[in-house]
Amino acid sequence: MLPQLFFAYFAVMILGLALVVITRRNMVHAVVWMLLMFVHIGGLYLFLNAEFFAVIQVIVYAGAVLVMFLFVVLLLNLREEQGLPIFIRGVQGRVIIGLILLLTLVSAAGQASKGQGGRFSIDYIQRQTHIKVLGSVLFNDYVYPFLIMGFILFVPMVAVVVLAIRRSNGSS
Amino acid sequence: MNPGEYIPTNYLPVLITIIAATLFGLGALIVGEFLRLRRPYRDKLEPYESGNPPVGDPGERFSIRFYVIAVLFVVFDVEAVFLYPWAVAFGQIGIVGFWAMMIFLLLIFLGFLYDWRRGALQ
Amino acid sequence: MVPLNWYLMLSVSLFIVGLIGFLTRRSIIMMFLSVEIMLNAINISLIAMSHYMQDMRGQVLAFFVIACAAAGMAVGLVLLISAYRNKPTVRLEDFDLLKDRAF
Amino acid sequence: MEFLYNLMIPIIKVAVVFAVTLLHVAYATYFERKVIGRMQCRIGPTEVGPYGLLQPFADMFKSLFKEDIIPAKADKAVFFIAPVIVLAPTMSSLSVIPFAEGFMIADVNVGMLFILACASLSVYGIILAGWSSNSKYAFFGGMRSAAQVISYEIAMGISLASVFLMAGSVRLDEIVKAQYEYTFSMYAPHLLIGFVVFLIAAFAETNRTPFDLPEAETELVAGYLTEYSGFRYALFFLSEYVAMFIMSSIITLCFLGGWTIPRFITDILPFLSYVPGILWFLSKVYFFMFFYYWIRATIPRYRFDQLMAIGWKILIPLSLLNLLIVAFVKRFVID
Repeated sequence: MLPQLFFAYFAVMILGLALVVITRRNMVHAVVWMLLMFVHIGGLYLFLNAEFFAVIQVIVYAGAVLVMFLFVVLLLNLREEQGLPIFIRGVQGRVIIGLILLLTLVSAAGQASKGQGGRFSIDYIQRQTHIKVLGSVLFNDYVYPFLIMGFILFVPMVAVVVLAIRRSNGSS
Repeated sequence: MNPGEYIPTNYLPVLITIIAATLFGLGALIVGEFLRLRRPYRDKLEPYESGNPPVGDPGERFSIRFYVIAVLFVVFDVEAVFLYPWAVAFGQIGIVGFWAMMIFLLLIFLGFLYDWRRGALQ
Repeated sequence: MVPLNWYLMLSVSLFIVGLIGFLTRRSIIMMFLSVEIMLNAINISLIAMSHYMQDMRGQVLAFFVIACAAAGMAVGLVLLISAYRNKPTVRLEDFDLLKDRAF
Repeated sequence: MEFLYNLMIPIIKVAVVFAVTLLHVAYATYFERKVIGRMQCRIGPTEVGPYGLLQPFADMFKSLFKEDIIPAKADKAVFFIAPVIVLAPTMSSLSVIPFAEGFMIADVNVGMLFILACASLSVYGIILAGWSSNSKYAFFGGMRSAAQVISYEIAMGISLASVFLMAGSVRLDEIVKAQYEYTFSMYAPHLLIGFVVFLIAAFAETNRTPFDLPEAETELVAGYLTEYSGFRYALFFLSEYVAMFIMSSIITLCFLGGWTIPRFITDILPFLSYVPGILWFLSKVYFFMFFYYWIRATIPRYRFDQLMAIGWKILIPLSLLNLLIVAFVKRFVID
């Protein structure tokens, strides 16, 4: 009974907060609601026995990516956008397409069944601690994807300098 | 224990602490609302600008350098998040995983050096 | 007992909320935020499947999704900023330089 | 019945820890004023109560009854919650700190990372406080403080990674137990670079001198706190002191052996091992609190560009270097 109650709370909060986020006019408010949503998603990860993800959801998404959004929102000084309509023209069609897609996917998700159980049972992860299990899997079996990740993280560092800082000194 | 029935019971005290801390902050502010006096007038409510009436809109003239710092922060944060499992599982990681992390750190540091040379950190 | 399907339904619904936000908002920053919502929806389903199948592959994938999302958002926002310098707006309709105006 | 019991124990623990921490914070302000007074050849507060011991309560009641000004055109909702966003995560991170062997509110596996996550949330309070005030000084001060906090967070995180590498765990009690086995029963001599980096970054994270730009009266008035007054200001002040307490605790736990005393001392003076661990823990924490005040009385403030340069060009390369040394030594020398 208790797991269902907690799941219901998290599901209602996450979906509700997501709806609140996409309908805000003021982007700073949207970011604050998004922060609350990320914290709730982190709480949901705890129930999936993924405590390390609960933490990095807060450290990376809430603590870094969303802060970057907040910096951009404040940097661009979007006060003149305030009076304009929130949504673009012809919203109804897009919402209807989205709802049709929602029905299709929810019915598909309702029929999903889980496959074979692997060797990482809940007790095993509890005994070894989640971080250790994830670290040994990541750095023993997925070394090459991890190196590619290094190159992907190299890109924004170069891009931000090339695009944001003008070549001629003194400007910006 | 089956998936779907798992409850992280050892996080219950954390939940209680978070609720208590939030209630403490909100409660202190709300109690304060009733205790203090309130006599606002127009000049008192103006934003502080050394006594002069405020000029201009806050938020203009804001350097792009802050955004560069934010992006570097995001990249290093993700790097640190990859470092933690590597550090904790260090004893169970083979030599390939060890050198992979060295190459990863080298890549991040090269990007950082590039930014440094191009003067992004001024 | 919470079945896996519930988590998948939550993930799908969250994805659709993000999609609707992406399709309907004017401001490009809000579109980026909607993309974040969609990526989080994907992560929920990946970690839920990983938990129910007792296999770490889903979680490793979710880890990479988080890192890629961070890198991608950084690049996307810097592109937005450099576009904003040429044309001070974040509304989607105003970026129409490639549209053929003759007709 | 058992459920109620399981619920009551953490609630009582939380109440005790919060009460002790708040009392500690109240007297930390008194202690700071006394220490700095003595260092500047003054005597600090003396009027309220014997030796001025009731001064913190006088301050509290004053700020509670003081008129609280919300500037016109401020974003009222955000202005209201910004102090709570700073305070709540900071107080929440008290839940994973082991004050003595076996005494922590929550026994969780992510320990230290939970504190890092809480610390990364407090930057929102700073930015939102600056933005919602709708004032230029507050806005620029907020952005600067935010840039400062996020810069030093990286150096802090990477230097902590070397601690995790040595201990093989992120649980704070296991970190303490692991370092008890080493030569000096503490990591500070082994990880000297990481220790120094963390110490400097801790000053910047809590906005203390010499990194206290929000209080740089000469250029930005009071930074993001410019428009805050009365009890809202007191909440920011409170969370700064709680953060100081937490940072001192982390230094104590991760680098100085927490509640244990070094073995080379107990070998000479065996009776010291009967002293309860919490006393050792608190004496180490208070030593660092004193160190904070000492630095505040001694070192002048840095400029903003110097501050960013220290964070990015010195501390981050140093912390990476520390991590590399530890990793290579652990892989190729010890194993």
